[in-house]
Amino acid sequence: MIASTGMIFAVTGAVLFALGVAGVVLIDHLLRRILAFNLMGSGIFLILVGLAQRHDVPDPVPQAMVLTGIVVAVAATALALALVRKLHALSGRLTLPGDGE
Amino acid sequence: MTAALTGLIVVPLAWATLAFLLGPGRGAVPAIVALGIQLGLAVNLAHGVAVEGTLVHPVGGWGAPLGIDLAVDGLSAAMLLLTQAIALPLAVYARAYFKADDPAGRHFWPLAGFLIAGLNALFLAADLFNLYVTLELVGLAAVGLVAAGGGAPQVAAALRYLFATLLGSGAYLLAVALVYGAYGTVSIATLLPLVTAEAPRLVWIAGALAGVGLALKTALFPFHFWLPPAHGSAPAPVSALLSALVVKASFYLILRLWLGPFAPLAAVADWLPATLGAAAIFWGSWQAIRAVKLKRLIAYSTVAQLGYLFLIFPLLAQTGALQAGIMQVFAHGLAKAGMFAAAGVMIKATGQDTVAGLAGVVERLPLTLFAFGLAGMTLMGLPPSSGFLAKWLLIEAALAQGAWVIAIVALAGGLLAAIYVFRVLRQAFLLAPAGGDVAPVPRTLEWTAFALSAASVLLGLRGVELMQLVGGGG
Amino acid sequence: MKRLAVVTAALAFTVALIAAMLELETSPIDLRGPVAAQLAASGVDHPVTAVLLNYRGYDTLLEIAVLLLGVLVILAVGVDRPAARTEQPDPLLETLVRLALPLMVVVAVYLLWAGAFRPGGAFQAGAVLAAAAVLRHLAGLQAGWAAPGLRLRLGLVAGFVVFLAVAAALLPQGALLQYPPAQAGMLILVIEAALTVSLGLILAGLFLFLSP
Amino acid sequence: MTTNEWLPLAVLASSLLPGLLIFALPEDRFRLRTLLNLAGALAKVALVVALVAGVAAGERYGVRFAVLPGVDLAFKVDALGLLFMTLSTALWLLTTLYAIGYLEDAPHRSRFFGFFSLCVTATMGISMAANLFTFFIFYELLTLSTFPLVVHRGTPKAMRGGTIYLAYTLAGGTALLTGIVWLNHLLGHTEFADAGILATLGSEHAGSLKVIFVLLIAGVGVKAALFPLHGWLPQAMVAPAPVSALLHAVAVVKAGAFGIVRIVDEIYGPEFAQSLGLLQPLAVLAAITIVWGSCRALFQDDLKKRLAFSTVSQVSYITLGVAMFGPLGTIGGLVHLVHQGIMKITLFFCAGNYAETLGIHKVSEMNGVGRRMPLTTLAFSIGALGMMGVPLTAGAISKLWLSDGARAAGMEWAVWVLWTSSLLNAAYFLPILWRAWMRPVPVAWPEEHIPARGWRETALLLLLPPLFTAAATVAAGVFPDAAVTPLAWARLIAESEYLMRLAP
Repeated sequence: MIASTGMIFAVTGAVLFALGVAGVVLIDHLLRRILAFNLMGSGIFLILVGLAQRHDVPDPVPQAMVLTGIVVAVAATALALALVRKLHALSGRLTLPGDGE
Repeated sequence: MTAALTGLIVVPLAWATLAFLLGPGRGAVPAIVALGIQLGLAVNLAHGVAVEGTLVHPVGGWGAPLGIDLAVDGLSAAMLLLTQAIALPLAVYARAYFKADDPAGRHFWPLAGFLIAGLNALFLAADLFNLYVTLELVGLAAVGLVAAGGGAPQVAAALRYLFATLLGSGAYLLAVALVYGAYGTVSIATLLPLVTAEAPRLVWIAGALAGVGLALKTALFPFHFWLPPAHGSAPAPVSALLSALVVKASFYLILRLWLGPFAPLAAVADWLPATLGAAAIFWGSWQAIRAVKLKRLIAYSTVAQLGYLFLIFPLLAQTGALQAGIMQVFAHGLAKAGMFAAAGVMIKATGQDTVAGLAGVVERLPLTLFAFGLAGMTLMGLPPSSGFLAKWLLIEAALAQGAWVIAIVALAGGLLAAIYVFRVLRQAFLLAPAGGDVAPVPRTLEWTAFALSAASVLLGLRGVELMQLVGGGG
Repeated sequence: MKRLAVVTAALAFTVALIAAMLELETSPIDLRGPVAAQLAASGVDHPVTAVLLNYRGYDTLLEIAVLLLGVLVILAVGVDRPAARTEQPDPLLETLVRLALPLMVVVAVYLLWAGAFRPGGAFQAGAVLAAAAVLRHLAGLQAGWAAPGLRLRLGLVAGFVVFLAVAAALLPQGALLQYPPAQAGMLILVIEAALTVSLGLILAGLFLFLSP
Repeated sequence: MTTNEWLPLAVLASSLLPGLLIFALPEDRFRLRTLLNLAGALAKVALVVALVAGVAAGERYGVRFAVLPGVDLAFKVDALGLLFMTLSTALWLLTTLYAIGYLEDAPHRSRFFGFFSLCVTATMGISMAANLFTFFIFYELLTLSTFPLVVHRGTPKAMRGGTIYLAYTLAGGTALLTGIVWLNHLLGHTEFADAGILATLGSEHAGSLKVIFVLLIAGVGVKAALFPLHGWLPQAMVAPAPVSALLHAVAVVKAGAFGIVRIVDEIYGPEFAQSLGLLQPLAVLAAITIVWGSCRALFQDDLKKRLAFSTVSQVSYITLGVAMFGPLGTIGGLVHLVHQGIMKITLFFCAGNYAETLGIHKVSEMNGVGRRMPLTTLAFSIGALGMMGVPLTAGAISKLWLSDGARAAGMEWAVWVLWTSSLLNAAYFLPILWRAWMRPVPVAWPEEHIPARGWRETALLLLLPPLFTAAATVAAGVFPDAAVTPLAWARLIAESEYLMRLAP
């Protein structure tokens, strides 16, 4: 079971998720923080599909869920980018006030 | 009942879309009319649930676990009722609040529509993944409302809020993925018999992730950092919606999971939320006592008041603990909506968002100050108000369990609330500074603020029906 | 200090998570069976599409609302546009794009049609359409979008409105979005077609509303 | 709804509705506001008269609404409640008249009379509460509705007084709430009943019940200004005179004292409280308050402050009476509840008259005021003599019964406390009387607002109320055994609390 493709996806997803979360928490630069958020999302999607597929037969339900999740992530990313651009236009900064500096 | 249930989702989605189609700044009247209808639907649904019990609606006709079920029980019916009851007066308020050329109000109506649709969908959802989608709908709409048309501080606050809410829902989504991996389903009803105290470790991790993620979205101490800037900088109607309803949605979900699928696992951690809740009460109140800005003060008060909600977790075995939580959700929801609305009036009239700038408000805006005072009464838990009933039920449940600490925290929290509420009232009762004129404010604003605050007090005279709807015990 | 703590916590979490995943047994419920068993009644032949638009179509409905919300927030925030680019568009790129565009539209239509029985569907088709619009923009053939007029707004919401209307109209069948098996295929195709257009516009909008 | 159910609600409404209407009135609608005030006050008098007649004839009045499952908002009209209700109603009418005269040109009268009516409503609710839950609701409502009156002037000094008032009362309210919820948890209800409700509880709860008693008494003790919880009362004297008169001499402190009576007699029951050993400490506390308040009063030059400390002392007579085991002490305490109210309101009315007419706020400014304002000073003198317990005043009757009660309860020391207090009363009141009557008239008064016109030394509406209450003070002292005196009523109550009949 350990060697199944699904499990490899899931393990990779776990690593990506942790990387992404650490990035969102630690990185002050907003664009990179958004990238980290996407990394986190990708990790979750990999786990969702991978765990359900650990017997190597794909399950369509999590695949559909991932599609939904991706679309939500797209919307969130676009929204975040719009806010970052607005903040940059208004204040000239790409970090949040009070973060790092 | 089916029509009421589905209507609560379809109707707000429809008017949100309509408002978007009508174009910037339009859509207030359809929204208000539709919210009136929604309130009727929610009342109808609550009545139906009280008489006939839980109702399940299989979307698509498939039924869980293949399809998605919607379900309404006393708890969700109560939340739906509260949502519509607060949203309707706030919509009337917002219509008078946003001037035609206010950039913050240009997209208020579709955003608010999607927010309310998301809330209703969340309270009706009975499927963990579907809950995730509704969480995102609510979260992104809320961020949009905070950011809309604002300056740099507001946009920065919105971004901070966005990252917090995305991180929270990310953790929740991972929890859903793990649960699906372990059990092959995300339907709450299907999961209920499957999850036991001997669940695989992965499920424990999922429970922890969901708890942390949702606590982040509920701004439970120490995850409250995003709330004061966001709720403090948004326009008053938005702050009101956010403080009164949005944070309650993720709390509701915590409660739902805690009492539902994760109940066998929850027992090990029941003092953790209560401890954090107590910390939130003290920290939030302390910050509110020190706050310079009026809306900041109210926002920190929200942090403190949310703390009460988490005090119930160790007591859920007692009849009345859940009732105490729901009563507090209602009390804080109505009172905080009324308080932010009143603060909005005062800020509009005096032209400044500081506590110090309120001197003499009692002469110029007596009705608004009265509204603020009534809301404050509820927050302090003084009788006769719904906040008092919440405190009563909470203390009684705490005594029944011998959990003295919780009773003491609740009582101390009431006194701390009195300090920050009376800080504002005292300032308002001071003699007005000479020549300090106030700008005229539409009467609609004053009366809607008053109606919300008065409702929070009047509920304190008649809580029986609500309590029966929610039912007791865990 | 904070950095160290976060990295340590992330590492510990990853190890615990992986360990817990590895010891997982078979799940008590397997939806592959029901998905396949009901496929005939779902109106489509591809299981993922069946889940997306039928079994869990309600998720998808809300998800479109989330996307729409993304556009809305971008409009509400109000983007301060940087000055329009002054550089001349690359003629080679321009020609390439002109050639590619019809092809992309064809691909989109194919994906939409293919979604019923193999990987594909409205999202993929919409994404291709959006990519075409973005390419046009990058090639300098199309300006960024300003505040949308009524027509564009109609286009943006059309897919959602059709989806919502179908979902509500099916309520007399017994439940929201309960397709009668005989008409399921047709209804899903109608929804997908409308969604393709709107998703194309929304996804393009996420880019073009932000661009000069 | 039957008549017996809606009458208690009508009593509440007769001040609540005018209050709400008055809030909505513009500042310059003087006549309409006065009309509303008087209509409400008179309606309440009529209702109370009807209730007194009914209760005397054995009618039962009461109504209840469920607020939470198992917790009711409940009202009943019984003899004890009526005693307090009658006092408040009668004095509300007088104070309303007085306040109309007092605030003739003051700002924010709508706000003032609105909250004033709310206070009276709260007082009515306290007197009719049928359980501690309801009692607490109105008790806290009283706190909230008096705050705007205390800070009415909007000055920093008023704010300070208001803050201190809130700090004490809200903390007290918290203690009270804790006790009530605890009791409700042990017993399942908190209904008042003659001779108490706790005797059925097993002895294993004795410890808890003692703690609860402390919490409850601490809660109501704040408003009753029981030592060491009395600090707010002198500070709250920054309020306008009618507020001081009605609220801080009558409604607020009496609400506290009334609460002590209810808790001792109708929750614990005298027998049970005595068996737990709770009455003796309470009596000692009351005695300390009596002496301490009087000592502090000696050194106050500010007239209202001196009266305030006198109130601290005098209200504890009620507590002392209730804490003496046996019906005679209870009768003394209850009769003093009424008598002290009448006498003290007289004094506060007069203090207000001095301030409003001549700008006199201090004892040291009162030289010769008896010549300039003989009628007011006469009323003041009667009130002061009553406080000392001089025969043929109401105060003498109270002290007589209290002394009898002390002897009957075997508390000889309490008699000495009463004597000491009388001497101290004399020590701080007689110098005032001497100054007012004997010392020569000064060249100029501090600030003369209202000129004398013939026998009308000040505005008529300011003059009549104190004269009336002074007359009542004498009447209660001269005819203690008439049919419907406070004394007769107090005997009726004591008989029911001790479940026995007293010899006539």
